[in-house]
Amino acid sequence: MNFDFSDDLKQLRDQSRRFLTERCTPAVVRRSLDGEEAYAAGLWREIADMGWIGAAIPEEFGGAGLGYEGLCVLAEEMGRAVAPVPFASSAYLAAEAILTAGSDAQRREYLPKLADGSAIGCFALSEGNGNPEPGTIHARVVGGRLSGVKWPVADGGIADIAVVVACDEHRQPGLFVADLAGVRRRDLRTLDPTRNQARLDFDGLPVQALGSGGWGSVQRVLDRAAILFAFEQVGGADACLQMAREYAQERFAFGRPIGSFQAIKHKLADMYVALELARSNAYYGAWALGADATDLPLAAATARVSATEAFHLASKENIQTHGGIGFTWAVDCHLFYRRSKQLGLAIGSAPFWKDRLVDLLETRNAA
Amino acid sequence: MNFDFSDDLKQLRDQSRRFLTERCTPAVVRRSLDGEEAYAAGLWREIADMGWIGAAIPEEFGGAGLGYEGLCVLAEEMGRAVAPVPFASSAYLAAEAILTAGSDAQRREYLPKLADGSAIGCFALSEGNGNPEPGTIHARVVGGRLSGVKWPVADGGIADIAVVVACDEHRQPGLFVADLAGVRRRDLRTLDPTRNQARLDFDGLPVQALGSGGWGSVQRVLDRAAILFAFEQVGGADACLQMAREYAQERFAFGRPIGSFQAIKHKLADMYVALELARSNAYYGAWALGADATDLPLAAATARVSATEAFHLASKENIQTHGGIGFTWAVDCHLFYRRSKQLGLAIGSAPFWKDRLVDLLETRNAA
Amino acid sequence: MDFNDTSEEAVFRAEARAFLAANAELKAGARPVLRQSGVDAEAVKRCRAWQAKKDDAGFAGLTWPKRFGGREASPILQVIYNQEEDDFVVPRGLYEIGLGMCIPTMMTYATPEQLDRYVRPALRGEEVWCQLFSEPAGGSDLAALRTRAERDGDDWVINGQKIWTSGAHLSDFGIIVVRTDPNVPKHEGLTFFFLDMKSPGIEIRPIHQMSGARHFNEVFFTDVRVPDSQRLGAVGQGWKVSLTTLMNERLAVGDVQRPEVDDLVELSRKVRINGKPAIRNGAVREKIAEWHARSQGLKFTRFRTMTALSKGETPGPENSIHKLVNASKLQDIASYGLDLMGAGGLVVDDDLAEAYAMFQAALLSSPSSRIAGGSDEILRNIIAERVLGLPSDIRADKGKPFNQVPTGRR
Amino acid sequence: MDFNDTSEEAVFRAEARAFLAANAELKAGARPVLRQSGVDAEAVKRCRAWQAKKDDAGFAGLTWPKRFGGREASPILQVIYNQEEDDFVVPRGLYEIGLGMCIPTMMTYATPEQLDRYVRPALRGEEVWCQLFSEPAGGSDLAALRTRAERDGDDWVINGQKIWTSGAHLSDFGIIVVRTDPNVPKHEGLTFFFLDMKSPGIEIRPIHQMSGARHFNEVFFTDVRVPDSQRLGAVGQGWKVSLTTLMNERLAVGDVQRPEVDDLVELSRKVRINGKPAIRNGAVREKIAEWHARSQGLKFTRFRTMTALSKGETPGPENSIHKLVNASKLQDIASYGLDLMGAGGLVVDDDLAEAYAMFQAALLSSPSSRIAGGSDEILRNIIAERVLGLPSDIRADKGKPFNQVPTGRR
Repeated sequence: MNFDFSDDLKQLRDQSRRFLTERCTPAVVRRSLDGEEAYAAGLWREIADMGWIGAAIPEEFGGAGLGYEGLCVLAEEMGRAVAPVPFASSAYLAAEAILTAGSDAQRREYLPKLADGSAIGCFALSEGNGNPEPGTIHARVVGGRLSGVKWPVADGGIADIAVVVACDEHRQPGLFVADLAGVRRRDLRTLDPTRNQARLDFDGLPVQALGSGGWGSVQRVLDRAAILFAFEQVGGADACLQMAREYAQERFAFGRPIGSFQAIKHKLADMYVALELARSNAYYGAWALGADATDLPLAAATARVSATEAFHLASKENIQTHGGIGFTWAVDCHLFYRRSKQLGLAIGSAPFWKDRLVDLLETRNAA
Repeated sequence: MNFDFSDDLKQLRDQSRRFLTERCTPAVVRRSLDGEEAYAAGLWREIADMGWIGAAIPEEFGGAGLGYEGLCVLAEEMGRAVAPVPFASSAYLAAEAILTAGSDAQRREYLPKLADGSAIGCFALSEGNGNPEPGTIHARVVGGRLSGVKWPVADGGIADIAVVVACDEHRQPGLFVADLAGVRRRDLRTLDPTRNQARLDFDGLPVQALGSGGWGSVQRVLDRAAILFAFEQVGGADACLQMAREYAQERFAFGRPIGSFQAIKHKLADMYVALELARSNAYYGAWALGADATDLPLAAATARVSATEAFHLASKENIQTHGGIGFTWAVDCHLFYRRSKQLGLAIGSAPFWKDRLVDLLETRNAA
Repeated sequence: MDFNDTSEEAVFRAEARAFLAANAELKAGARPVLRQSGVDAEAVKRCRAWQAKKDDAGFAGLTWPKRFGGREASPILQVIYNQEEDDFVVPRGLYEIGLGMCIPTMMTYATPEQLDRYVRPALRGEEVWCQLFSEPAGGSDLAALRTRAERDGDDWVINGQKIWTSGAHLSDFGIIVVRTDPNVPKHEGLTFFFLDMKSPGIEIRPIHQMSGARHFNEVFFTDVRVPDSQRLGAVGQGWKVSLTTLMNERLAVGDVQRPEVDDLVELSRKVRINGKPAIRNGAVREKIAEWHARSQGLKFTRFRTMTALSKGETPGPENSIHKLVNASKLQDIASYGLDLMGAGGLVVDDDLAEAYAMFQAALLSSPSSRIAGGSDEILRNIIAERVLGLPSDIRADKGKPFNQVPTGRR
Repeated sequence: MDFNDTSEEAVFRAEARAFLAANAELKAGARPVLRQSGVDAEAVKRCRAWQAKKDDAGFAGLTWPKRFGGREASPILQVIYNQEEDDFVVPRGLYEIGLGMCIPTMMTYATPEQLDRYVRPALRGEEVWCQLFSEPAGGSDLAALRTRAERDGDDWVINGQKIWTSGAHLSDFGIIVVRTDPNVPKHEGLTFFFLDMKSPGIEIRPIHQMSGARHFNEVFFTDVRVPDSQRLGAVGQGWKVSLTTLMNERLAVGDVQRPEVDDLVELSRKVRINGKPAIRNGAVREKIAEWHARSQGLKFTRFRTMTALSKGETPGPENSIHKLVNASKLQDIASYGLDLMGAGGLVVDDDLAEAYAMFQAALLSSPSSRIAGGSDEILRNIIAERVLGLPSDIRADKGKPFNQVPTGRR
């Protein structure tokens, strides 16, 4: 038993953290925030060249073959840097869906492009409000052609390839893959402008089915992605705690650092506790992902629930610790607060994962 | 509009507080805690003589005719004093049930005895675990005779008269009244030994129906009682806050009063906030009770939810503020902690009233 | 205890209702007014016209002295008016600080001549006032302000910077507290003035908030001259005067911010969980119940305060409870509402967002509610010390000359 | 990262399992052991027999040096043993303080001869140890202790009172920290000893807790003589020695206290809401999910600590997280479980109460969990200051001679 990342992966973590600190500065994030670019294309190119996007894609499909733990390490750093790139959409969702549900031919067709960043992937699931449930899927594929409306689709405005959740001719929801060339898209205004979100209107787009796994294959993609999202959320929460900690040490009120007041101390202690619990649950998820463990779904739901709570708490209480300047546009606190909600609502929000967690717990206890 | 008690009622409050401070000391409460007496019979006699039990019973039925606001004022003081007497069972439940649902003859038969304390009333609702719902009632009256098992029944071991919730011959639950002479009873061990709780085994006891209001008449009793319970809970919460406040001023650590630390200050501020919200909701309930307002049920649920939360918080954080001695038998903190749970579980616990609150909110908004 | 109107109250309520019905649009069905962005020139015009109308009808200064156009009415009538006004869409946000904080401070400290000059135009909405207290280095430690004023003949000369000044760019006058002696402990070296916001040397820059709003400003002072006749209270007594202002702040009725519990109820009927309306889900119901109990508790707490006021009692620090409870509740309701929407909750586009995007707007504006006008932490301190009488924290700056108190890097 | 056993670990796990299966009853189906009441003579016998058995089989001091009968095994093996033992009903509670805190402190400070004398009997369970730190006036301010020791020839003479001493009445030896110089600041005037609990002048009185339990004692010292040779560390260095003990306390694995989340799951299947099992209710599910996530988070946090330990790292103050999270969780689960039972939840009679009345027992015992061994508030301070590096609070007693520090009326 060994419950820590290997030295190689710790080195990857340190390297990626250094790289992102240097290249993914707040100024870069703010270019997307202010609408100057839909995503940090230059940064994306560099990330692709380092093999990060394909970290968990086997080498035979053009990936780096670092395994899932490597991807988890990178996800945490993406969260820490509030990176304005389609990493989650391409790597955790589109590539994973094709890898887990696609045929060998589909893998060969799509994964190399996703891995080297020459194509951006997205995962078109939502059709407006509501969490991921089979009954919410009205998009439909008839005769190999997809019709329906998907929104919001993360990175839908910049993606080349979409994995789409739609119903087949028997009204059973499942996974499909398509090139997005020519699809009508509209960028959406959202809480977190540092990540592209779009509405996609499909009107007879030719698509291929990704396997025949039905809703099970959709849920499998969501479960696996939940662990990677959890790492990204842990990274964001950690960054917030560090920001709050530094500010509390340097800002004085009543002649003393505000971090010497118990109100601030205990707030930060609570952020720390939530973060550590989330981190530990994410670690177990990383192992389950790498080992394809039978309790991966429960591990994923647990990691997701903890991580969403930790990032939400850390991002809002980081603002509170900063006081007045914390809610200005100029200070970076709100970048994390926005990202926290974006990550928390993607692939199902907290109530959805809590309900699923108990479903899985009931199944396990019944076994 | 006037949202405060009248000067007369404030005087009643001050008098009853002084009386209970003197006669219902912790030593008196501890006689019941330690099992030396099932309830404080001497105190009960005095309370009866002052007309408190019948405060809201009209004079024509032997009451004091002080109105419901008077009973609310007294309820708060009973909570503050953790009084070990069957006040809630007799005054808020049995007498109220008979008054609201009974015939004139039944009122004349039972209310004077309850009002002058010569008979103790109880309300036999629960049949084991679960909250008050029609489906939980299995006790049954056939041919005017009651069979079934009720537990726990607050003050069931010391009561002379019971109002019983049971199904009629058509399996519709409703209210019945009976003399308890000869009924098989067993005192129960509970979380709060300062209030008698018993199991009653009915095996053909002759009973009279109290009206024909069905479950509606049961719920009406619960709604009205919820407001009175809320006052008792507010009184208990207030006492806890005062205890914590005094201790925090007098106890030193690290060379200063513990009340000068923000951890303690903010804890007490949170207790205060919960208490004030509960008190204000209880006040509205008092008005609704006196005016028999149409939104009494919603006012009752709201007051009950707030008051249960406030007393639970105040009683547990009072222990925490006291530190080590707070969890000893010798210090009085646990009297309130026990009573808080007793009051919180009686007549339906927090989840029950929250659910009912939303039912009523939905009905109101639909109107 | 009586929730029904007395006959006098009923007459007044009918009068207020009639005035509102004749002059404003009912809220029901209207798009909610979110206090998102700054007040623009159009909005100023609307506010001004509405305030004049209110004044004409005698509803502007209900509880104020008759000599200033008030009615000297019981605070209960103010509650009744507010209850009625709450059903209508009325333009707001321009006069609250002036009428709620600045003018009441003037009434306590200004000369009769000054009151004759300034009170009526303020009440009529012809002149706008702002309040210049906070500074970048101060934050929760309000009295640690550094903007200084030095005596020069009959004038004082002000240099320094204020921050978080609502409506500075729209204001004609302001009240300000400044340091006139840095060599004594912080509370003792302050003095209070009112000044003309068009004075030379004042520069105003709006602050861009994370919500996108620009309510607040930074105000820079460079050799701004204020006549000594505009001093309020004695030299060195500025803190005492500030406390008058702040006490009035606590009494000011904050708008109920949307989304409220009823908005969540409505949302819960529309969005679905496991194929059923969310309001059928136990977790959703529990949260609705808890927030409803809190909202009602605050509402009736305010009624208790108003009853006390109408008996001549002075409202105290216990009024800190309102902002403390409301701000977090707003943030929590906003966040939870978005959770119920799922991924769709991210979207703020007008044609797609649920409920006019009010949940999203509140997510971004509520962090400022938990800080501006006294942070959650300061409000808990106030309750603990001033309501419950707990001993104050150990003060590192106690008795120290202001210029010798340690300061940090930020 | 690997959750599977290595082959060495698998062999060890099988060995541990075989030992336990041969010597203890499986928990599944057995009545849960609630640590309600004090350990009686029967229980002492069972504890002693079990400890000897464990020692015979080499499972008592897994990570301890071989010279004391240990295996010098990796902390991971300890985790594995604990995992396996957790499935069985084993008698516990008598040796945890001695083996977890007292003997490790002895190992750092006692002479080799003393270790030869005391370690083996402790490990075998033949001698019981207790820890005498807390005092009535101290509370969270542990170092503010007043029990004094004065030098008299080769002995020290101890007078004063300790409190919250678990198992004092069953103990053969104890470790104690006392004040040897009240004229210097509080941390500087302390000295540390071990002593014979049967020494003349020691009086032990059990403390009756609100839960009914009598785990803890008050211990009174009247002219109790302790030889200087039983001093651990230098005179005046008692605080430093105490910190060694307390660091070991943080590492001690607290029993998982029942009810745990799975108990709530089981309860939720039995009790009904609106005619359906409570576990179908969204509010119940949400709470189960949140508590499950917290329980698992703690479990895996401990695995991370054990991994660090097995790499030779020293466990630090971050281990305060366990008790902080667990104690409130226990109280909340207990309270919520009772809410689900409704009025029936009041009853603790054996034949009527649900789930062996463990929810009721936890309601009454959890308040002490949130206080004993470091209150919630102190644990948050430790995390803030020692893990996150935030500056310490202003210390009113800093640098003051102990006998000049202000004290209150309680």
